[in-house]
Amino acid sequence: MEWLFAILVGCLYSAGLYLMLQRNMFKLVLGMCLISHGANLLIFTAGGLTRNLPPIFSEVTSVTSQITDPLPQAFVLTAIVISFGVTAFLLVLVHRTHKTLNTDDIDDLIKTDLQ
Amino acid sequence: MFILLIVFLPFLSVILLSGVFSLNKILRAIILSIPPFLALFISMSYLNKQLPIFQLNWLPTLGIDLYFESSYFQLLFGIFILTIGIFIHFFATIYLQKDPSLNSWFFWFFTFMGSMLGIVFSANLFLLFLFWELTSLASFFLIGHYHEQEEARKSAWEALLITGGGGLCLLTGFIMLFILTGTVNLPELQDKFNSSESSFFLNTAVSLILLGIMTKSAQYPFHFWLPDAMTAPAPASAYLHSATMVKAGVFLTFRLSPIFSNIYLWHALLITCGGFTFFWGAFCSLREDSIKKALAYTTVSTLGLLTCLIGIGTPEMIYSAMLLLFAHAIYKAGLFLFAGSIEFSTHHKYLSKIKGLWLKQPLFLITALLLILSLAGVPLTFSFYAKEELIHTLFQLDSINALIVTLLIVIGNILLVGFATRFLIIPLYKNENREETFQFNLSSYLLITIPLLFSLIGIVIPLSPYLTDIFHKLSPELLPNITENNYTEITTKHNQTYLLLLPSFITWVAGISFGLYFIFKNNISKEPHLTALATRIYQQSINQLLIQSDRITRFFQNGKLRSYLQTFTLAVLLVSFISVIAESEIIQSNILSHILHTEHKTTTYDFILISIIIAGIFGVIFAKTKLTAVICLGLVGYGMAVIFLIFSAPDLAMTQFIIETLTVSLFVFVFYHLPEQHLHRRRFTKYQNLIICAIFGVVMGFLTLSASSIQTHLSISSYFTTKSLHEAHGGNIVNVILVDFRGFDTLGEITVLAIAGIGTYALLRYQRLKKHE
Amino acid sequence: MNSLILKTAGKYIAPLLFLFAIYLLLTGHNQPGGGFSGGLVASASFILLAFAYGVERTQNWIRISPIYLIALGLLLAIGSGLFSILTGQPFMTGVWITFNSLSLGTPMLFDTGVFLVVSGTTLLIILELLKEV
Amino acid sequence: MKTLVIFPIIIPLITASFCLVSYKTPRLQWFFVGLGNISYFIVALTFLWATYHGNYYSIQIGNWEAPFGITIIIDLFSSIMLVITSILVFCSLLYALTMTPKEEFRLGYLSLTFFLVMGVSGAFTTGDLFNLYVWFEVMLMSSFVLMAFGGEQRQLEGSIKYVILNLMSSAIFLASTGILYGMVGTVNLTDLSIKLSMIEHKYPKLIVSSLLLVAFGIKAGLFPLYFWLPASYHTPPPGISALFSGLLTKVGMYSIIRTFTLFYREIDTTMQNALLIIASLTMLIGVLGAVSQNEIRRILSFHIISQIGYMLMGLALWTPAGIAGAIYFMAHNIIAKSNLFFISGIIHKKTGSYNLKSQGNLYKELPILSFCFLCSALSLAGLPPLSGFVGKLALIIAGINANAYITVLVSIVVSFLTLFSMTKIWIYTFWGTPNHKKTDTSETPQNLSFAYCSVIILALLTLGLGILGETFFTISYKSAQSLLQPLTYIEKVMGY
Repeated sequence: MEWLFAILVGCLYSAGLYLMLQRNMFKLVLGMCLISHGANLLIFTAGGLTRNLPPIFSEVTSVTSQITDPLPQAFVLTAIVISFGVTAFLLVLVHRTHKTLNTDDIDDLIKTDLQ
Repeated sequence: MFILLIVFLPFLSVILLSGVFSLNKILRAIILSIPPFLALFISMSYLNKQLPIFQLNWLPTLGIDLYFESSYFQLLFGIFILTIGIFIHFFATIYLQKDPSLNSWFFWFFTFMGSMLGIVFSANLFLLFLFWELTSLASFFLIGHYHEQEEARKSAWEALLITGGGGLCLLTGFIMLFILTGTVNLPELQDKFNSSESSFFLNTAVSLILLGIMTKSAQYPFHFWLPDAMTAPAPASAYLHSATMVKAGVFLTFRLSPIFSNIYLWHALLITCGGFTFFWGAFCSLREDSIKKALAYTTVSTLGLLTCLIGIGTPEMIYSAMLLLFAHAIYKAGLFLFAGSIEFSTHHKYLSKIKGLWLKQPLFLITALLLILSLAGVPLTFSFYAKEELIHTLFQLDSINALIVTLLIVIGNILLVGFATRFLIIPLYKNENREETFQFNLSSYLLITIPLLFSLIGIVIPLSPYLTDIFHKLSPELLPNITENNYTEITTKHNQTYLLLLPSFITWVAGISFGLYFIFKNNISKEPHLTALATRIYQQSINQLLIQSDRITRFFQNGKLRSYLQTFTLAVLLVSFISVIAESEIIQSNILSHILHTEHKTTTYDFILISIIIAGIFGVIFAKTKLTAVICLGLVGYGMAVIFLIFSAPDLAMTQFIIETLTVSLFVFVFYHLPEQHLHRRRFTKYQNLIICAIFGVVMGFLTLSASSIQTHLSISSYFTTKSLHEAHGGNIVNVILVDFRGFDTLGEITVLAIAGIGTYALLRYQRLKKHE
Repeated sequence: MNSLILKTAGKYIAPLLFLFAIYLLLTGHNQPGGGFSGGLVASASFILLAFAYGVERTQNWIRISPIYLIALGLLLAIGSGLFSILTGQPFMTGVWITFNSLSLGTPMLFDTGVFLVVSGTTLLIILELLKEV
Repeated sequence: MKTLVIFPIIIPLITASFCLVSYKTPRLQWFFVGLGNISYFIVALTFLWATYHGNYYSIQIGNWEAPFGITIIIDLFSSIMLVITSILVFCSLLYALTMTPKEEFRLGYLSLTFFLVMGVSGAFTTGDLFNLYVWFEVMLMSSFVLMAFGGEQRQLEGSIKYVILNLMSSAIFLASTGILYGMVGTVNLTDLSIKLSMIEHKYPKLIVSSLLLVAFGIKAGLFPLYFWLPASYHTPPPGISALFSGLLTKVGMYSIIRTFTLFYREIDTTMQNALLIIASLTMLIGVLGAVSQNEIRRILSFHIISQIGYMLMGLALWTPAGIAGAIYFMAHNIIAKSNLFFISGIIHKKTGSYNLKSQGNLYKELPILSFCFLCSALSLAGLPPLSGFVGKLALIIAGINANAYITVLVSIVVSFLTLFSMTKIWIYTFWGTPNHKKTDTSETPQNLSFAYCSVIILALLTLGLGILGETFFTISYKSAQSLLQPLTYIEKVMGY
C-alpha cells in the first residue's frame, strides 16, 4: 500500500516543484500548495497506514492496541492549519505584488538582487 | 603599575581632549601635553633602574594577558616616542591652527602615541597585536585627515589595507607560535621555544610574522604605501612615518630576533628584503620631486638597512641597528617637520617650486643643512656616530656576508648623499620664472624652531659624553654572550675614526656627483618602475577583486527565483543521494522485504482515488485558465481529504475538507479582480527542469517509502492511546493530542494563524492608507 | 453580489452553520471535530453572511473586530495553560472538574481559544479581502 | 525556577496579545511592550546566571513525561541566546520608537515583533523537533509580515523570494521530521539522541541530519542556499532588517548546532569535511558579494552570510574551543551586525539614500554615529579589542589545532575582505565631500535621540563583549562543553 502513496507523494512534490519553476507567480502559489500536500501525505504515510480504525474511543472500539497511530495525524493537522495560514498570506502577498508591479512574471522581480 | 601608566597616559589626553576643546589654543596644547610629559618623566626616572613588569590576566584562555615589561632599550625607545611626540604635538598646534577638524586629528594622534607605547612595552604578542592594529587604524585616520581630497582617502585606505592585511598575517603567525609553544608571552616564549626543530609549520609561522613586519615597515614590495601616505598633514608624517609607526615592524624584529636566531629563513628573508629595500628606497628618493615623498623614500631605505642588519643578527649588528634607529628617528622627524614648515610658509610641496628659498631665509638654510648632514652621515652628527659603529663592526666580520653588506651600505649611502645634495642645492637656485614672495609670519618662525631643535639634538648627542653614555648602555643588554673584555674592546675602537675617513670620503664624492647628475638630468616626473610595478600589482588586485567578486556574485545571485529553487532542489537531491548510497544495502533489504510482505492489500478503489488525484495534479499543471487550475487544486485537496477519511483520520479529513474549500475560495477571491493573464503566456518547456522535477519526485517518493519501511524503534504513540481516556479525559485521541499532550504545538500553530491574519490586515490596510494619502 | 437567493439562504443557513460549529467545538474532545474545524465552520457562517449582505452589515452583526477575537483567543489559550502554574504544575497541565460522566477541564478552555483564533483569523482575512474587492 | 522555564515563550505571547487588544492605542501598546521586554530580560538573565553554574532547567508541558510530552529545556547555550535576544529586542524597540511611522503601530508592528520574539525563544528553548518546526513557522510567519510591512515595491519583490525559499525549507523540515518519526518513532530531541545512537546502521541519522542541514541551512543562509537573504534583507525598514539580521539566521545556526550535537555524539570525518567545505564557501562567497556591492544594506546582508560561515566552521571543528568560538561569534555578530543596520537607517534618514556613492562627510556631521559605526564595523572586521577579534581568535586557534588549515586560511582572507568592505563604507559614507542633498529638514535631531540611544548601547556592548572577553568566552566554553557531552542534557530531560 505504501508504495502507491509513495508514488503520490513523489507526484505531488515533482508537480509542485515544476509549477514553481515556471515564471508565473500564480503557479508559484499553486506549486507551494501541492508541495505542502506532499509533505502532509509524507508524514501521514510514514506514520503507518491503517484502514477504518480511527483513533477515537467509543463504545464500539475500545481495543486500544488496534487503532491507528494518532500522532502523525496530529502533526498533519497542525501542518495543514499552518500551511493554510501561510497560503492565505502568500496569496495576499502575491496579489499585492501583482497589483503594485503590474506583472505576474517572476523574472520581473530581479531588481532587488542586483544593483 | 608605572609601566601601565606610561602606556595609558597618552590615552588620558584623548579623554581630556573633549574637555578642553573650547579652551584657548595654547592652554589646550599645554594641558594636553601634561599626560605625555608625566609618562616621559616616569620613563626617564626609571631609565637606569629596573621598571617592574605588569601582568594581569585578561583573556588567559586565549593567551591574551595584559603583560608589559621594559628593558633599557624599550624604555629608551619609549622616551623617544614621547619626546618626539610632544614636540610634534606643539608643532601641530601651530601647523593645523586653522583646521576645523583639529580635534579629530589630536584624538587619533594621542591614540596613536598610546598604542605605539603599547607596542613597545607589551610582552604578550597578542597584546602587541592589539596595539599594532590600533596604530594601523590611527594612521588610517591621520593619513586621511584631509579626506575631502580623493587622493588622501585613497592613500589612507591603501595604507590601512596593506598594514591591516599584514597585521592579519602577523596574527596568524602569532597564533601558530601560540599553538606550538602554548604561550605568547615573550619572556616565556624565549624559554620554551625550541627552534632547533625547524618544521614546515614553524617556517610558515615565521614567514607570516615577517610578512606582517614587512608591510608595516614598508619593505619592498609593500613599500609604496609609505610615499603615498604623504598626503597626511606634515606632523603626522613626521610622527608616523619617521620615528614611530614604521619602526614598529623593526622594533618587533628586534624583539623576536633572539627567539628566531636559529631559523635560517628568518635571516635569509630579512637580509634579502632589507638589503634590496635599502638600495631601492635610496634610489627612488633621488628621482622624487615632492619633498615629503622623497623623504619617505629615504625612510624606506633606512628601514631596509635596519631590517637587513637585524637579519644578519650578530649582536654587534643589532647594536648598531639600534643606534641607527635612534639617530634616524631624530633627524627624520626633523626633516619631515622641516618639510612641513616649508609647506606651511610657502604652500609648496615640490622641491622645484621652492627655488630661492634658502637665499631668502637663512634660518631655513641652516636647519636644512644641519638635518641633511645628519642624513648623509657626516662626522659630528649622531647618525655618523651610528654608522661609524656599523662599519666598525663590519670590518670585524670576515665572511662573505659582511662584504656584501658593506658594498650595499656604500652604494646606498652614495645614493643618500646624492639625495642630500639635491635637497640642498635645488632651493639654492634663483627663482627664475617669477618673483614669488614667500609669506613668513610669526607662526612660520615658531614652526621652524622645532626642526631646528631636532637638528641640534642630532649634533649634540655625539658631543656630550653623558648622552653617548646613554646609548652605550644599550650595548651590554643585548650582547649577553660578550664578555666584559670584548665589550671594552668594541667601545675603544670608536676612537679610531681615521679608518673610516677614506671610505666615507669616497662615498661623499660619489654621492655628490650623483646628486648633481640627477639635478641636471632633471628626469623626475616618472615613478621608478619597480615601485610602479608594485603599485600596479596592488591596484590591479584591488580592481580584479572588485570585478571578480561582482562576477561571482552575479553568477550566484542572478535574481531569478527559478534558479534559486533549482539550486535548492539540487542540494536536497545531493544530500539524499549521498545518504542513500552510503547505506544502500540496508535500504534495499528493508524496502524490498517491506513491499513484499506488506499486510494491507491495495484495493481497486485506492487505485481509482489515487488516479483521480494524479489527474487533478496534471490538471493543475496543464490548466489553461486560473479557474481551471484552482478547481483542479481543489480536486487534489478533496482527494486528500478522502484519503484521510479512508485511512482512519476523520478529524484530518474534516479539517482538510473545510480548509480546501476556504483555500479555493481565497484563490478565487484574490484572482477574481486581477487582470486575466493567460497562464500559458510563455510556453515553458525546459527538459532540464522536467528532469530535475522528476528526480525530485522520485527521491521524495523513495524517502517516503524508506521512512515507512525502515522502522528501528516502536512509536511513542501507544502512550497516548493508553492515557487519553482516563488521564486526559477525551475519547478523540487526535484532539486530545492537539489540546493536551502536545497542546504547546497548537499554541504555536494558532499563533501562526493569528500572525497570518494580522499580516493580511496590515498589508491590505497599509496599502489603503497610502492610497488615501 | 446582490442575489435574493443568497440572502434568503444566508439568513437561514448561517445560524445553523454557527450552531454546528459550536457543536463541533463542544464534542471535539470525544468525537471528530474540535476547535479547528469548529472555528473554520463558524467563520464560514459569517462569510456566507458577508457574501449575502456585504461586509459592513456583517461587521455590525459581529460587533467586535476579528482582531479582538484573535487576541481574546490567544489570551484564553495562554490563560488555560497558566491555570496549572497556580497549582504548582507545569504549564498547560490539565485541570479537570468532573460531574458524573461529564468532565470539564482547561484543555477544553484551550480548545475554545483555538476556536476563537481560527474563526477570528479566517474572518479577518476574508473580510479584509472583500473590502479590497 | 522550573515554572519560569516557560516564560521566555509566553511573556512575548502575552505581550503580543495585549498589543493586539490595544491595537488602536499605541501608547498603551508601548506600556505593555516595555513591561514585557523588561520581564523577558530579567527572566533571561536569571537563567543565564542559573545555568552558568552548570544547571539545566526543563519542564514537560502538560506534565506528560519525557519522550511523549513536549520538553522545554534551558541550558547555558539557550540562555545566552535568550539574553542577547532580549537586549536586541530592547534596542530595536527603542529604535522603532521614533524611526517607525506612527501608523505602523496601529497595524500591529509591535505585536508582530513580539510574535517574532516568541518564535525565536521557542526555537531556543524547545527540546522537541516538531515543536521546533512550529516555532520556526511562528518566527517565519511574523518575519514574512514584517518583511512586507510597508508594502513598498522593493519589499514585495524581496518578500516573495524570501517567503518562497523559506517555505521550501519548512517543507523539507517537515518532511524530515516525518521521515524521522516514521523510522525512529519519536520526535523528542533527547529521545532521538538516544535512539539514533543505538541504531547500528547510519541511514536514519545520515538522511535526516543532511536534510535538516539543508532546511536549517536555508534559514541560516549557508552556501548555496542563502539566495533569499541578499535579495530581501535590504528591503524592509532598517529597524526590521536589524532585528532579522540579528535573530533569524542565528536561529537557523542555533538549530544546526543543537541538532548536530545531539544527533552526533562523535562526528564522522565525511560529515566534518563537508561542513568545513560548506563553511569555507559560505564565508568566501558571502564576503565576495559584500565586496562587490555599493549599498550599505546590501553589503551588510552579504556579510551576514559570510559570518554564518564562521559559526559553521566553529561547529565543524567539533572541539569545545571551536564550538565556544562559534557561540561567542554568534553573540558578537548579533550585536554588531544589528547595530550596523540600525546605523544604516540613521544614515538614510540623514542623507536620503543607502547608496555609498551619494553620501559623504558624515564623519564631520555626525561624529557620535561615526564612532558607533567604527566600533561595530571594526568589530566585524575582527580588530582588537572588540568582540569580533576574540571570536575570530578563538576560531582560528581552534581551527589550527584541529588541522583545518584551508578553512583557517579562508577565514583569514575573509577577515581581510571584511576589513576591505567595511572601510569602503567608511570611506564613501563618512569621508569625502557631501554628495547628498539634505532631504528631510523637518527631522530634528531630537527625533533621533532614541535611535541614537540604541546604537550607542549596542556599540558599547560590542566593546564590552571584547574587553570582558574572558567572562563571555568562559561562558561560551562552558556551554560548548556541555553541548559536546549531551549526557547531562539527556539525563535531565529523561529523568534518569
